[in-house]
Amino acid sequence: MENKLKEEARKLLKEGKVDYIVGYGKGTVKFRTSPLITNKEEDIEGLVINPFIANNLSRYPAEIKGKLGIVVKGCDSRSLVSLIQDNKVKRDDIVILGVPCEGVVDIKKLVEQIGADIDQVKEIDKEGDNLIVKMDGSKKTVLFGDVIFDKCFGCEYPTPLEYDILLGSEVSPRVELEKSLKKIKEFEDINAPERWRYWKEQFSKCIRCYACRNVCPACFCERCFVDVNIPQWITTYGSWQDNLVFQLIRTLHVAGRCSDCGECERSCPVGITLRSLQRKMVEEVKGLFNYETGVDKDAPPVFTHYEATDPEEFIK
Amino acid sequence: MGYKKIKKDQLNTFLSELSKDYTVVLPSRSGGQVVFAPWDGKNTDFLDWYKNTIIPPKALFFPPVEEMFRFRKGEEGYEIEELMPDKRQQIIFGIRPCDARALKIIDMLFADTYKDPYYLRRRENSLLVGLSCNEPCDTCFCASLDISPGQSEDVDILCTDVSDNLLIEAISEKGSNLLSEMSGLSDAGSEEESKAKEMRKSAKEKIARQINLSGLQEKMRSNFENREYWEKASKKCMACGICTYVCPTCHCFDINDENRKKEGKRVRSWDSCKFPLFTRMPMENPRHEKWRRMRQRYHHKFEYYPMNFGTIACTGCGRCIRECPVNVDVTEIIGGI
Amino acid sequence: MVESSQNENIEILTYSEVEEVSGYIGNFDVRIRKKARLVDMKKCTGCGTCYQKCPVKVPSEFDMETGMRKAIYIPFPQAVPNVPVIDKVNCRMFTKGKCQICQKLCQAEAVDYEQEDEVIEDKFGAIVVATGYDLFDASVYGEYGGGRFKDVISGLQLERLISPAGPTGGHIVRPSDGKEPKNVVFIQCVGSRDPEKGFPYCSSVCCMYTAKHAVLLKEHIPDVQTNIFYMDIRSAGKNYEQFVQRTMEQYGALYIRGRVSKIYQRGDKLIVKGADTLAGSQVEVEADLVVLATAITARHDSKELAKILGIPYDQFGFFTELHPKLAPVETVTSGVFLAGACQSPKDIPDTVAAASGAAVKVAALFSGDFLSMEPLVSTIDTSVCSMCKACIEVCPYKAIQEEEITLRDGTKKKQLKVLESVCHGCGACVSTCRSSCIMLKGMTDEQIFEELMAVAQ
Amino acid sequence: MEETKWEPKVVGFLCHWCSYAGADLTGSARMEYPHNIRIIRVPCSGRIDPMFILRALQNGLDGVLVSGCHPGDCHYQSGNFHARRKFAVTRKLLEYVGIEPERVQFSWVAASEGPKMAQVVKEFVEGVRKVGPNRLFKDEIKDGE
Repeated sequence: MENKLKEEARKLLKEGKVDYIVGYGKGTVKFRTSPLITNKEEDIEGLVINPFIANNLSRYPAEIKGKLGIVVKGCDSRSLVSLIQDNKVKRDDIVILGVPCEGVVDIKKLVEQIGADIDQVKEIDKEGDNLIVKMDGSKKTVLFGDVIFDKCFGCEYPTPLEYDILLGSEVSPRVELEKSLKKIKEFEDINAPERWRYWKEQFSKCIRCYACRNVCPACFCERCFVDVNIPQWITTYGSWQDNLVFQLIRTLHVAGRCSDCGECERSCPVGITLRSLQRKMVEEVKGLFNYETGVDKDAPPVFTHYEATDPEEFIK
Repeated sequence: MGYKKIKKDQLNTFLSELSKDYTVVLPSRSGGQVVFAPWDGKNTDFLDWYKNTIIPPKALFFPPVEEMFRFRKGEEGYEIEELMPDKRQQIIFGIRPCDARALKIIDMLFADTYKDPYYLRRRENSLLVGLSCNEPCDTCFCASLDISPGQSEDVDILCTDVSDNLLIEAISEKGSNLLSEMSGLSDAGSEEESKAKEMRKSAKEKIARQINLSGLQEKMRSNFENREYWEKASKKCMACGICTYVCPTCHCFDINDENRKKEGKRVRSWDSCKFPLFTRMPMENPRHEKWRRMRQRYHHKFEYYPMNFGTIACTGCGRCIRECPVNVDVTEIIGGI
Repeated sequence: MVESSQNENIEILTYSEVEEVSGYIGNFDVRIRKKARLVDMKKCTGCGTCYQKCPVKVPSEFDMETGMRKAIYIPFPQAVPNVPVIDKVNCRMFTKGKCQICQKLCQAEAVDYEQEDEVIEDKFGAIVVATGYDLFDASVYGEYGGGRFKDVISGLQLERLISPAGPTGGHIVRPSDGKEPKNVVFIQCVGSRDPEKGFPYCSSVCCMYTAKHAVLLKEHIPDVQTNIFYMDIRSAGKNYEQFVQRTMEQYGALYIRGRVSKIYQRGDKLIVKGADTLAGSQVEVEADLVVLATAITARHDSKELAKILGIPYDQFGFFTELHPKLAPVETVTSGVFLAGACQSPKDIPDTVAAASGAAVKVAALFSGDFLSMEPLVSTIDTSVCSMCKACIEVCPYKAIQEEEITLRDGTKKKQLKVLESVCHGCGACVSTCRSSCIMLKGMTDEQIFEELMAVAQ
Repeated sequence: MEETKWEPKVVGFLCHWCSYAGADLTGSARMEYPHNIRIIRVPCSGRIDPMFILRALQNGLDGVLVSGCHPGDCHYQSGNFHARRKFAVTRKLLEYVGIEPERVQFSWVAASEGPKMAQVVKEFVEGVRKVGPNRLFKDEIKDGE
């Protein structure tokens, strides 16, 4: 897959079909990959595809001028389609290099499974359904399915739905919906005051670095509503109240445009379980309006359209 | 004064004794992350798992959000209620050498022409007990910045973990005074001392990541106008504020007044040069594009700060590398200049 | 109509349909399809030879099928323009491929079987919608014969029979056998005021036209007996009540308050059974002719037209005015006005009043160089707009448009603008804009927020 | 002891054309409804930003009523249809994070439905009364009142 990517990327640059290639490169932190954005053929050799390609690169096309060749996983492709629907990206301006994705390794989970610090790990290889983790003098085998991100469990579209070049053969969906929704279901079972207390604690940690917003492909506003100062809805510094309100409104803003890529939660330096909010909204939007983000690029965005028959049993 | 030592399983007693006169703040796990928090009076297991916190200890002196004062319009003009930090004495236990150095670096700013009363009061009332690193992280590069992971001149007391014992060494006078009052410490022998030396040496050797500082400021000045370089370097940056907020030396802040009717408060909070709205007063951020903001951050740390205070405002703690969602690496960027 | 057609400022496009309306008040772009009438309007002299000689006869729509017309025809003698049209569905040239009688006979050589539709695109400053109404189809009423009896007709059919220009030249005869009716039953409220089978509203004109019919019948056939089954007599209008009273007293119309339960045929008579609720008894009338006052309904295609025009309609398909009392001829779309029964059932004086009102509204609109509007409109801060265009999607008035501007450095930039003349200030765009770069003047977030803070105090 | 004195204080965002007119009618018809509601008039239910709801709760109001025209009756054609979608998810999200559903109520009230307005407000205020004062956004420390 990696070789095919390099080959295609080189071709695209050489033929002048794209100005930039946006893909994954080797990171400088153990096992992490990093976005590699380049217009030089010599950098193409640095492109990688491995089980650690966590970033959702679809944020870049709205930012970088020119034609892009962009590497996307299933979930990322849906973000990209959503951006096309939102008039932020022109389909003709991008060449989508689709990566059929079996899931991405959550390093936090991996660390838990091997019971050792990631710094001690020397090498990780994927062999079939297993990951072979080599450490100083020892070796551990963990099940690949146990260390992937929660979002990957429920992934219905592991193969990108929209692509120009598919870099591998299609992957069948790993629909372990129950496993994916387990946390949400469990959370819903606790009573309301406890749920509120939970979020209160979560957002007491928030430092307002806005990584959740800035990594989110759906958050492309030139000016975020929190930065509006007349009226200042939310203070720019964080009390937990303001942090929570900020996140709730952000959640509503990206509802229907969120592909559950999980970047918000992965990026949060203080570990707020943001995906729980986003995923809940994904479920609700699907349940209420039978709409899934980025599945159909010609569909009208869910919150700028309506049906006369939309549910309204909650309205008196 | 030579080395003292205490058995690691006796640490509890040591901390209890300190707690009598001080609030002891040490690494603890809360909400899935490692933070400095007041000691619960029991656990000392942090020695087993503690590497470093994500939010740097600067937050203990310069909190993310701080109410400076409140005001109220009374019948005779405004009444002001000052909200200075209380005078409680605290011990920060387990601060890493890099972070201790970072506090020294911020001191230069907050105690310069403008003396920040909030910061300084907390600083004066605190005693730092450092903990040297035996197992530096993959992302650490403190050695390049003349910081030894095992040694620190920037704390009051330094502890080194030598298998069963914690070796305790007074660095400052304040530290030495405190130690002399403590019971339950025994003198360390030369065996422990040499072991500690060895550990320090090996810790420093373990640090593989490097940053090349030779002639850096010259290079940076001549590279300043190299737009292409900075544009490429900043291309993947998401312009969030993680790197600045987890940085132990970043100290930019914003001040806001929150008024409602006849009363209000003035609040100081962290700000980040990575935000497009940073310094957007009265009109526009002069650094509208992302690459200008990124350049500003590195130039501030590696050029302007040394120019003003004679020291680089980076300690090689590696937090920014580790926490960056897109893996923007300061060593790469500085190294590439 | 003739007078209008001769006014140099009026162009009448008959046999045409509006296909698309875009733009806004003062600047509507309208696409009109002028259907091919297969007769060249410029050449035709209106001599009438073609429709006199045309061999095909079909029921006349204008005469409500009480009479016949030809396949090339003018709908009624006074029609404007006086140019015939060929009905392709029935014309032999199109059904069988031969005939050409009209073409051969036309001295002006105006008949052109190959003529094609013409599409006109033009700019208009205002639009008056006066598309009229349809009649309720009474065949859903089994008790009135369900459409089986020839001599059960609608009020409008009777109107054609009475008309001197109608199919019988003004002689009132039964459709079944051409005999003059001597006993006529009128049934009011057929479809109207009947939420079960028809519509809950009152058609508003039937009471009066039925009274008129009773009078005209008596004048044409002095020995006729008219019987009118009614629910109430609604004669709220200048001199209306007096007219109804005269119908009863001078013209001998028998008003029976009650509903008809059954009509059936006995010989060549129709037996009408019903209740007289004032007398508290059953009545049975042997009638020669039954006339139903069928409800006025919205035009069958009014909803499609509403969508083209961007105006709302009610659940029955009538177009909705901006305000029932204060703005009865305006619609929510500025520059689109209503007149007549397309808005609700109306009689002639009301229609004339509405049409005059609409005309004056248009004249007033055109008389000024500037348009004064409600100040409650949205504005976009284009410097922070991210061009997701969600606002365009939710705006019911298409008041937000994309424009291209040239910046000082010569580069072009696309941005959005609100057409203030089109915006109605609903604020849907404001709450849709995630970055709060649209503001609704007079109802800004700041204002609402301050209200909220005052409430919370 | 505070509980006996406490009266719910709620805010109603009513659309100008239907619900506000409905509330007006309630008054002119001399029908009574709880005084606990304070009304803020907005042009259309489509104008209402979920932010208003959160902001009201954050500022200590005990409940928020949002009311507009019945579907199909919107003075602006489609404002309430768009609002309905928005409200559907807003409500789910607020409930998910632990805000009692009784605190946020949506309704359709036409200009002619004075009695319904009175009924909706009455039921809503009763619901809020049942769940008690809004302490959601209070800091722990200040709760000691």
